[in-house]
Amino acid sequence: ADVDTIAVLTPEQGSDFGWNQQGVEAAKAAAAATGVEIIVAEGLGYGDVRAPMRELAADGADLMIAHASGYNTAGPEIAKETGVPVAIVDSPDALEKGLVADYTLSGHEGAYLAGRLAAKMTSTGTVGIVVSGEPPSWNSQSAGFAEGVRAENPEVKILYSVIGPAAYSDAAGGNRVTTSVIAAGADIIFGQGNGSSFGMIQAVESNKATDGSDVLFIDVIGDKSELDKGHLLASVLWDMTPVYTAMIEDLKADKFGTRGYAISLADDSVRLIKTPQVDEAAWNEVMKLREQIISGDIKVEPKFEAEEVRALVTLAE
Amino acid sequence: MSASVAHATETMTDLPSQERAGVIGVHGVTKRFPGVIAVDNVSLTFHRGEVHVLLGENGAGKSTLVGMLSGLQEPDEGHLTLNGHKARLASPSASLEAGISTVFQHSMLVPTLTVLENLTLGAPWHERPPRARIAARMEELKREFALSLPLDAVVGELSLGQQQQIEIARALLRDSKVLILDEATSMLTPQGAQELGERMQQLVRSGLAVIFITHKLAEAYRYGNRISVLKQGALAGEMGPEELKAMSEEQAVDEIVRLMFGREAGTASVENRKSTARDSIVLKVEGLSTQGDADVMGVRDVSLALRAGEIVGVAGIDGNGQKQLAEAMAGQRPLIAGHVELEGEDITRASVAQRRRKGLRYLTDDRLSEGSVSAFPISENTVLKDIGQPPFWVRGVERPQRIAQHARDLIARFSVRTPNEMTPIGRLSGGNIQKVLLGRELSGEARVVVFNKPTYGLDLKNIETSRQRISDIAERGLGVLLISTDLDELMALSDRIAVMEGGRIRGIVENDGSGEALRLRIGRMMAGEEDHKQATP
Amino acid sequence: MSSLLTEAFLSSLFTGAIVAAIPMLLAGLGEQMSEKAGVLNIGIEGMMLMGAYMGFLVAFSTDSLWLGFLGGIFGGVLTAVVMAVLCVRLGLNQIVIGIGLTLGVEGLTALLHHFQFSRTYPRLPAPVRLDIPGLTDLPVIGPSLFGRHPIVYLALLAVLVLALLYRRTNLGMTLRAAGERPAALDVAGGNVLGIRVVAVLFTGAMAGLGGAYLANIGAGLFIPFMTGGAGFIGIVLAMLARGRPLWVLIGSLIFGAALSLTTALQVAGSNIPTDVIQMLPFAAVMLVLVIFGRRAKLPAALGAAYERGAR
Amino acid sequence: MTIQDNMKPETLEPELNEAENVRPASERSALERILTLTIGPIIAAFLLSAIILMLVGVNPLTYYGYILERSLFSGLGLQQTATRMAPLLFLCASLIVAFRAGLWNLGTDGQFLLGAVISAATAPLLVGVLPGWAVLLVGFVLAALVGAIWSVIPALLKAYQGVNEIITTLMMSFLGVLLASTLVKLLFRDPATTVPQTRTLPVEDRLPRLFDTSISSGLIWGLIAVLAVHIMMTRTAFGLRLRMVGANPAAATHAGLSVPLLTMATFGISAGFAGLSGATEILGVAGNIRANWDPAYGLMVIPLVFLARFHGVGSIVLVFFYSALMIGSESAARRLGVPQDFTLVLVASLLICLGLGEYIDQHKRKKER
Ligand SMILES: Nc1ncnc2c1ncn2[C@@H]1O[C@H](COP(=O)(O)OP(=O)(O)OP(=O)(O)O)[C@@H](O)[C@H]1O
Ligand SMILES: Nc1ncnc2c1ncn2[C@@H]1O[C@H](COP(=O)(O)OP(=O)(O)OP(=O)(O)O)[C@@H](O)[C@H]1O
Ligand SMILES: [Mg+2]
Ligand SMILES: [Mg+2]
Repeated sequence: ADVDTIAVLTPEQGSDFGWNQQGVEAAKAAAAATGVEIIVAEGLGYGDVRAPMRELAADGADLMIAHASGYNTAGPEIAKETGVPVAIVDSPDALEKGLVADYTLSGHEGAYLAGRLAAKMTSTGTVGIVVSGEPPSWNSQSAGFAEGVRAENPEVKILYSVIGPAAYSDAAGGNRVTTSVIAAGADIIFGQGNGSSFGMIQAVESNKATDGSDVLFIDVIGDKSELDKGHLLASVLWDMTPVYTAMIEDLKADKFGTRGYAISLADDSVRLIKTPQVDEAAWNEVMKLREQIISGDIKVEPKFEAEEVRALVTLAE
Repeated sequence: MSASVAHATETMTDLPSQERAGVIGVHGVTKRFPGVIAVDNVSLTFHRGEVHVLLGENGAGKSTLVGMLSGLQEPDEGHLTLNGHKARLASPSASLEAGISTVFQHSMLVPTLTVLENLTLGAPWHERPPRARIAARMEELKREFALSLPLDAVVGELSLGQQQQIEIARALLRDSKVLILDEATSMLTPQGAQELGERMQQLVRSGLAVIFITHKLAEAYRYGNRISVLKQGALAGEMGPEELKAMSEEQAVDEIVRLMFGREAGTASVENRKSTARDSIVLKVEGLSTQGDADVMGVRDVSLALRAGEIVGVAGIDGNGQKQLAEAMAGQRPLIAGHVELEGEDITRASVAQRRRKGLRYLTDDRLSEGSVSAFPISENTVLKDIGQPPFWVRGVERPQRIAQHARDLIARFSVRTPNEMTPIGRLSGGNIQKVLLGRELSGEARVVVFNKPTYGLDLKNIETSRQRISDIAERGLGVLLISTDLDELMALSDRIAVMEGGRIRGIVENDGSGEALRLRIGRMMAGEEDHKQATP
Repeated sequence: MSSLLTEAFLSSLFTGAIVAAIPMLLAGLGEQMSEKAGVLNIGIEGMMLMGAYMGFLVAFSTDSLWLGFLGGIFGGVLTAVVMAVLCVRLGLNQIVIGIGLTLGVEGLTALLHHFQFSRTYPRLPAPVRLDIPGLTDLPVIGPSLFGRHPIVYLALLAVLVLALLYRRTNLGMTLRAAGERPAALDVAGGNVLGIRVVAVLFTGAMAGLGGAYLANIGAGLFIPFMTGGAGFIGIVLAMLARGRPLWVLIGSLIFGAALSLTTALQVAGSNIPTDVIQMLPFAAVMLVLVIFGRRAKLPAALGAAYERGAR
Repeated sequence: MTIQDNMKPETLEPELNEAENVRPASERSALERILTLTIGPIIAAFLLSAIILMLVGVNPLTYYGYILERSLFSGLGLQQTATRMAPLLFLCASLIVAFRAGLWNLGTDGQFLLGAVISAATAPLLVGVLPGWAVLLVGFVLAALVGAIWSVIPALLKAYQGVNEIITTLMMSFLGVLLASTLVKLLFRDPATTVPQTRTLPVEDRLPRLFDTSISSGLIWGLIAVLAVHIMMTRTAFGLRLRMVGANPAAATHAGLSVPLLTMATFGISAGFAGLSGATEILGVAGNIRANWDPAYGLMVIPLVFLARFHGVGSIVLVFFYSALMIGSESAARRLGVPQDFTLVLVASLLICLGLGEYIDQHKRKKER
């Protein structure tokens, strides 16, 4: 089919150093790579996205990337209504030839590596996972991280805490919860949140671990290293450019909707960012582990359920 | 009593003549409110050493005038003078600074604060409460005026009489030049009123000017040195000290009535109506008790029987369970014991609406906050107690025409003064609201009517028509229970008078026309003495 | 359950309680003054948010946390001025204007944030802490109670100062009169509108400071909608505290503890689903309301505009 | 607690009647009043918002023109606007009942979401079991019930303990929002998806669309709800009872009405409509509900209903206006880079300017006499 314009729809502004920014930038990169125009519709919220989708369809988009799990009911419906192909997330079973494709993104492999790294570098023997909510993609990373820690050193305690209601923008809540987790002994925090991550980082910067050492932070999805003040240990970076590029090419080749897309360590669409805070030796070991995962020597299965995460972290007896 | 009258007319003479210019005056002041000219081009001067009485029927503009003197309102036209100089009183604090202290018609105390705090009210917020100073001043007041108040008591817990004393004390505490008392005797006992009268005389002797507003004409004559009468906002007449001194109380009262109403109002009033009681008992209450609490007194073991055509008065000092008794009869207040029978039928468990449909009506004493919904038009107010009933509602749907017609009839029958039936009832004057409520209670098949203070706050003319209506109702064969704090009213209308004290009926006496003796006997019962010669039919 | 009562559990509980309580304490103290004076200040959420925005803006552009707090106070007061003019001076409906103000500030700050910071997400440096030698080293409560930013102690001091002001000066009485019977205060020579305006502005100042705390200490940056209902909690605290600053403190600590308990329970590895744990704080407030709601005696003139001589 | 007496929404109304009944024709012309009361403030609000737009570097004319074009002057936009109105209309119905009866139901968000959750949880399961209309009916009825149930605690506390409903409904709302997402995650979750959301009601089983458009027929039901409520409150005995309780509970008791029962009824009806609102959004548009979804319409609708002075038709007009604004600004967010949050600024300016207009009008009338 002819593809001259694609659209990407995000719930928040594409400047959040996270999910939205990665989505928008990848879509732009993919558009540039495949030579198509792009319409960016950001900040649409988590509500009813049907209105903007109809409008984008009417404006001539040939593919709409609905970049939020909240859009995965509306997406296929609008695709059927307007005939414009839609890509949605987190719905592997929703494929429909020529109309609906899915890209399920899970950074669990990257998170596993981050967990291995954290377990190597903790001095208190405790690490923390702080999340603003429990969507599947975050659960899979929390689980991956916990598995990594376990695999590296079963003695390390893993504290887990969800911030709470309205938590996506609750920066102060992120700070509060992270502060509590640090007070409970964690010296490395694996944090997943939108606005709230900034609060987590603030807590990491302003609290000392219980043994007096600096606390470090592992971020996800985006790259906040330009904001870093010496506490960022790593980030599990997601690069969706390969995914979107493949989608556009499939669409051009009339194969859209016949397969799902994913990100993985293998093509660097999931990778770990290195910062000056990383211990060189530990990093080299982790990179070796990366090879093992790619080669299949180490298997990391994605786990999307919150219960599965809780089963992996340290529980009270 | 004659002693104080003598005082009253003496004080004038030895004042220096320059004082005659008046410490405060109003000159050609006019004040308008939507639809009314409350004060209409009035000029008055108030002098030191004088108790200047302002008289006038309800709505004549007395309180509005007071409002202008106390800085609550500014005149639309005309101006004020202080010591002969033109002045502006733009706020209550300006008025207080000018030395004018006011005791308002409606309580101006904060019920949740202590007496001391109420006395301090208005002081700069950053200062510490001047407890010692106020306590010392209160001591002086105690010596001079026998005013004694518990400084740390919470005002809301004191009696209305004590509260009025607080307001008077507050006015006296400020070394003021002018003291305004707007119906300050309304809540006092005759005894208290007389004390206040003497206190006023004491004050004017020390050089103050006192402005005194009352509806009781005898008080005006006894405690006043000068009387001004307002009528529909305008000055209708003035009686100077000499003129007053020359008249007897009766002559003065006649003259005032003429000025106020333009006719001899007092004469036509219902003087000891003839009993129209029949034999059949329409309402019987036995052993009725209600729950009391911190704020309201419970009623204990009240028994009463009411015959057709009979008026039974309920006397008592306000707050001794009268209102609760009325509410219990109307079905508004749950009983803890006893039962109520209407024409032989037990209605103890009947709801307010059921009782009403059976012919038991209750006219509340609280016209504004209980009797009416001020934002609703008169028409809706006339049917508030019949919501959902035909012919005004058919299967729950309103018939606006029917209601309007009904309201227009009622307005005509009870000569309610209003632009039309769509006017929000809150806009009417107190007397006219009362007429609407009366009309509401009397429409349909009434058998027994409980009146709670039906003439409270009305002027002479309205009191008179209301009493006539009550008497007519009894004549038509209805049973009437008349609750009132006004003994004269009870003695003029009732066949029998039950006296309540502390939530009980202390006794029921025949109104045998024995005048002063009966009054004394009732007075003793009101004070809590049991009457042993209970007369039951 | 005994294994829950570890040092880790307790210190995360205490730490979280204090951190969470401060903004609500400030908001509650501010709201309390408005409510005493008869103004139901529903706009407090907006005042907090404006305080958060301005607090951050000033702190960020001057590099001074203290100036930032002043900025937060300014932002709160600025919003409160609108409320004071519309609801106190002009007598418009307090609830509707309050909701309107909150919505307006949410929109405005989100808009400004979008154009100013959303590409860079600048953050403030970590706040200094006032370590109190000796005390800070106490186990469990040491690091949580002591060793916080000085503003925390100022907030606690405000409780004391307000309690003294209410008790020892005419302020408490004047406020109560304005809230109970404004006409009585007026005719006694007091200034009803004046004291109400002062109370509303004070609410703005405290809410603004609370917001600035959230942004500058709590998060280190401004995020749209970041107050997330803290102002509404402040209203509830003020209503339940019956005019006493100390009760606002107790209430905010209880609420803070409930919030923090949700974290502490998770950190301790409790197996209750987090969604259920997170309902705890609100369920706690409802429980308090069910048990004590009746005793939340509110000023008689709360919510009513005062107009001299009206009847 | 007497707070209710002062803050009763009902007490704000009398000025209206006054205007109708008492003003002689000779005073300021009707035109002048319309200018100060509506047109003036609306223009002022748009100007105020325009200044803010200019401050952030956006041309207000472009922006407003764009909004109009996108939401009203294009067929697609108008359809979207109409669809967006449906849940808001049900919320108006909810608030009109509460406000006219003197109760501040500030908890509609929680009631809305729980209504939405129950309808989303049940309707898809009933497809095929019951005929299509019955599925929808069951969904709506359950939503109304659940919404009403969520108001029982505030209602009981208010009716029998006098506890201020502002705080209780607000708290129950926070709690309801959390409970809704917990229910989705733990109880009603669609096992076939990884994302926590309920089963989806197929498009063809939702409320039918109007004619050949994408407008949901929820719009019609919403309009009916608002008008029915308006008529109930102004024309029936039951409505008068509720209004009387709202305007003066002491008088209501005196007239033999059971204030507690009527209070409970008001809460039930109001919260029930809020639940229905949630159901229209689900059964009409969304088809399912996701955990943590909260459009927070409730707080937004309060100013609208207020600006309409609790009048049914007025509310409909304002809801139309607001929906157009929402649809237009979603579009403008993308084209002009102005976040949708700007609509909040616009609504707040409107509220403030209309309030000021009313004040000026009252002031002028006072001066005139
Ligand atoms: N604030 C006001 N708004 C509207 N009308 C008012 C106001 N104050 C007074 N009035 C009206 O002005 C007129 C004069 O009232 P005022 O209170 O002065 O009478 P009064 O002589 O004190 O009567 P009363 O004996 O009943 O106390 C009345 O018709 C009253 O209704
Ligand atoms: N809130 C108000 N707004 C406008 N006008 C009012 C208001 N309150 C009272 N009035 C005016 O005041 C008059 C009634 O006042 P008030 O209740 O003092 O009368 P009153 O002296 O008790 O009369 P009556 O002699 O019939 O008992 C009405 O004519 C009305 O026009
Ligand atoms: Mg008067
Ligand atoms: Mg009167």
